[in-house]
Amino acid sequence: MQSEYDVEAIRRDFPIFGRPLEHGGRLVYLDSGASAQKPRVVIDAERDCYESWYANAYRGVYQFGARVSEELERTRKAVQELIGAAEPEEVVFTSGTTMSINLVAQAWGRKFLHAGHEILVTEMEHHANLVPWQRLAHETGATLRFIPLTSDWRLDLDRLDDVLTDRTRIVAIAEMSNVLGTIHPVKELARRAHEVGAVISVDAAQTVPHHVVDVVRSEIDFLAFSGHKLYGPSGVGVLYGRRELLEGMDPFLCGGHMIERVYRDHATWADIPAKFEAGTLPIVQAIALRSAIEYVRGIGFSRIAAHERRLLEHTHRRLAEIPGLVIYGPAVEHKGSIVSFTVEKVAAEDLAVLLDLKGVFVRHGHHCTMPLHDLLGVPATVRASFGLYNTLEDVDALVEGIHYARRKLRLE
Amino acid sequence: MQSEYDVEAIRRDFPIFGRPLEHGGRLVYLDSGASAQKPRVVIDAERDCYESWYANAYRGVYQFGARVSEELERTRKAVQELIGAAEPEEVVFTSGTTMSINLVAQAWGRKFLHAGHEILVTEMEHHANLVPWQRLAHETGATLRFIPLTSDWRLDLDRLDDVLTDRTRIVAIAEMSNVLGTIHPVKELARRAHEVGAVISVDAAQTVPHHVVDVVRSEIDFLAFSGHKLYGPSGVGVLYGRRELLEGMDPFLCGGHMIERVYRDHATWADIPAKFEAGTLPIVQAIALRSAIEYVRGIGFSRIAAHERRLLEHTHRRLAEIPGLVIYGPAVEHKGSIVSFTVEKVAAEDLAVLLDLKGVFVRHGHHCTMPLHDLLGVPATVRASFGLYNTLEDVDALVEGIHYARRKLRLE
Amino acid sequence: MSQLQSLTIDELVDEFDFLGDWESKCEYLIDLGFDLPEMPAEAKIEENRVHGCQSNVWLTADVREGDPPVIEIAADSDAMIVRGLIVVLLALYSGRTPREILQTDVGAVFERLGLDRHLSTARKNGLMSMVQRVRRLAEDAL
Amino acid sequence: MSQLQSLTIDELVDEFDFLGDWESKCEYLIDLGFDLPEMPAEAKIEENRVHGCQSNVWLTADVREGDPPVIEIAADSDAMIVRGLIVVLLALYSGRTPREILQTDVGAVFERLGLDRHLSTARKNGLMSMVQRVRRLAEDAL
Ligand SMILES: Cc1ncc(COP(=O)(O)O)c(C=O)c1O
Ligand SMILES: Cc1ncc(COP(=O)(O)O)c(C=O)c1O
Repeated sequence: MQSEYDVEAIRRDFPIFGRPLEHGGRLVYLDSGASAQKPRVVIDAERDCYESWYANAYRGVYQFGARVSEELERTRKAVQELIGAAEPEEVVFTSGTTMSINLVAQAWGRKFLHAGHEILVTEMEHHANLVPWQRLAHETGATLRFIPLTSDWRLDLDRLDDVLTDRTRIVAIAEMSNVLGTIHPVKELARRAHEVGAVISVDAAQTVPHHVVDVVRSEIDFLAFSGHKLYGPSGVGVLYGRRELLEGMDPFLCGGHMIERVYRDHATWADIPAKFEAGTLPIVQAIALRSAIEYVRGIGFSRIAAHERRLLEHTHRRLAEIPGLVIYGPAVEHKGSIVSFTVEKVAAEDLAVLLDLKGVFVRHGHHCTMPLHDLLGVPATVRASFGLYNTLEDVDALVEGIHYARRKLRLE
Repeated sequence: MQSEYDVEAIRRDFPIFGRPLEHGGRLVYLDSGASAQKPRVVIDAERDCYESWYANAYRGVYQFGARVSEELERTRKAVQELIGAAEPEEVVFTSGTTMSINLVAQAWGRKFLHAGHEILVTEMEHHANLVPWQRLAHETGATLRFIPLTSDWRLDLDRLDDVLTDRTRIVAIAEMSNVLGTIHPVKELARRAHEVGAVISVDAAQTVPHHVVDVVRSEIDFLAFSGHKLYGPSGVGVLYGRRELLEGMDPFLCGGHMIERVYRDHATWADIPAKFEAGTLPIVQAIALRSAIEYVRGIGFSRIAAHERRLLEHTHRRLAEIPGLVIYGPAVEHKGSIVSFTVEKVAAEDLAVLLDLKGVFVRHGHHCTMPLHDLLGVPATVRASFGLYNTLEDVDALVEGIHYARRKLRLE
Repeated sequence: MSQLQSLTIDELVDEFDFLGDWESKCEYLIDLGFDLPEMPAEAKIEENRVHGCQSNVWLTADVREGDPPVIEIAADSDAMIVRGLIVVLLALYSGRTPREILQTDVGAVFERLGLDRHLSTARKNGLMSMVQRVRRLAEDAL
Repeated sequence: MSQLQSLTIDELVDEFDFLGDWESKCEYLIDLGFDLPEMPAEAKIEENRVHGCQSNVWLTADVREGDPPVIEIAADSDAMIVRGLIVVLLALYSGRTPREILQTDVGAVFERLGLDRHLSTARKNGLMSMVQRVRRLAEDAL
């Protein structure tokens, strides 16, 4: 029994939607794919820690120190439950998706990859899930290969065997494209990867805010995401790794807490997850991340997904009105709530600037996917991405804004 | 003309000192060396950003995005001024000191160090400034060497030439020891390092909260510190590097923003500092770090240093009353406001637990300096470290607490 | 073009003062952009590309001999608002002597125009890339 | 030692209930610690070290033959509060059969004692290292 999705009530949980814009008007925030706004519970969780029981973690026996350590471990458990991991120790706190992926590439990849091995990615990866693998390939002599795409911007699984072979050591893929919105079947990819003895590393930066993720059921080996896209604080992220893999890896950052014993000229490593958590963590941010997780789960992923699906359908329908507008990506049923497009004779930058004048905040550019934009054949797109607080009126404001831009650019 | 140092007024700037402890009593926070408490201006800066103009940085042209980017650049300038750097581009945001040092070790060290080269450190380094160099030595074949120490825990500069030779490529040293409090003459070390063609990397985690740092005047090549020890948020840190060095280095993390152009199988790098700032930064934390810097500079380092010197002298004087208490480190005039000690027949853990009962928060253990504790010949010490908000009464409470612990342990 | 060429910075400052808010200024920049003649396709080559901009920008500068010689600038972009900013730059720089160009404080002008507060860091960097290129050409022509 | 050995968990629970706040409990743990006999120096060897504790902890366990055999535990630490916790563990485990040991839910006991809320994660990890070692010895003796 699900109650109505009361988006206005949800918006009231986010202080930023209660503030008027500088020049008046309503905030139409369509850049949640870059970073999401924060509900009051998250902002308050940070403040509460700073004002009442702040200390460093894992270091002091005194009350505040103990409290901070315990709150961190509670977040670790909350993340474990969020992503369906088997144990909390498989959850590593990092500074974000980018660091999580670099950690896998360096601490796993440099140890286990050699010339002749292959790394399988796609051409629609965010630079965070491409450049670290490019570098790893250069460092190890391994080869980077790309999963063929269909003409509607999905993976061409019929041709997967061409590139997924017994030379493949790792499949590294974003579950959801941050430009096209395409959602890939990671469970099937995981199965196929394991069949050839490869591991799968999933960039879930765009997935975790929108869908249920279950690493055990989907047999995912590594999974990375950022707190700030999940309505949590900036500065904190997560790497999930299967225990066996994490235990077999070298550390990434070296320093305090990640050691068991340090001698003058060498050191031995702590157990996971400490082995990967050198130095002072983003303590307060990690703690407040739990509030974000609880907030999102409190609303419920199925309701969020249904709401965002409505937004997405409305967007596709209404954008179709606009002459010369091209949406990049597959049909609505194969994608998440991201819409990237161009408008004929309108530079992406002009459109973004003119939309901003109307309080409609979208992103333009290559969205950290230059190779994808090379494929699309355009230097830049405009992207509208949705969060659980967006409304159908937001979409209408976007459409109105595009008409305004076209008028100013003398196209209407 | 300096006004009185009104420590009670300063304490009122920190919300946490206005809260009673769970079981009543006054908070005696003596663990600022691990992490400092936060003034209201810092907490409010974070909240203001989240509530009024939050967005991702360097990505959107819309008002919030532009504001966030500008605020970040203002912090970069504030850091530049704080440490006396020549240009803001020499300031790189990281997740903390640990990451900053790992960045230097990996992005500079792996490129420029070879077998036969030497890395010069001390035996009193924090693991964050030791283990990364140990690993670099293993990876490159370089050798780790140690600056000889005097019997009163200072550098034995008369014997520096024994270890600082034309094989030395880098001198990596914490300006202030996080256990002994020893302050090292980094300006002289820099000069000597440069004479043999080496660079100097300074771990300023413990320095920046207490003293003026001037990288240009001291001719420091790399400098690392953490926001959370400087009364700023957790999750953000800084690496300073001389332009020429940063430009010559490889990137550390790969991903968004650190690139100029990404092709399918390789990429070219952005200019500094972007080259080292892959992915979403700890945006809000970096912005609030500026408030911390302004707060500390508003009080003034000379006044802070004078106040902390009074605290330190009072502590040394009063701890001398306690039978069997041994302070590790040099005389007061050679150290900063950190006091590590043991009490005969009192385990460090017991002392920390019993002090906690009296609301006195200290740290015990090896403080991430195991090789130093091997030298000291004790498994653990208790450490009291001071911040600008501590009072002489805090020191007295510590002394009372130690007496209480000795009574409970049947030593008085 | 001739009409554009005759726009002076003082006229632009007056106009921007009159317009007031950012929205009007922005719309005016776009209108200015429409008046900028397109660069011929053969000039839009990699060599003339200005890097560091969010959109494509091309810029050429020629020295018109004379005593003293002056520098003629042409530039183009696929973004109309950038074309508007190019018009401002042309008013500042085009037809000036190298020495005049090097003495111009472009930051102060953008402040007078009230544009500095509204241009994002990225945009400012893009503008500065154009300015750098013009200044470098002026130095070479000294 | 004999007096200690006779302390039961129920008696400890009663005592801790009576004491109320953490300060009193903590002081009582220290008093308990004073009653724990020291381990002979020759037993304080690396082999008997329990890792994962913040202080040094040593623990030995011997199987006393009988029907069924029971396990005798000895342990020591340089921290008095840890010695107090060792007394609690001994009350739980020492002189018990391997099966009894494996059936004991130590977490529940620490909750009944009201200690769980006051022991830091690090301390709990240290305790659990001791518990793990006892349980492993019990499994071997099954
Ligand atoms: C001297 C020194 N270096 C490095 C560090 C590590 O700093 P962080 O944990 O913030 O990375 C610390 C703090 O613990 C320190 O005291
Ligand atoms: C698919 C994808 N991967 C990785 C990232 C990088 O995340 P972050 O910048 O938080 O490290 C992003 C966000 O920009 C993303 O959309």
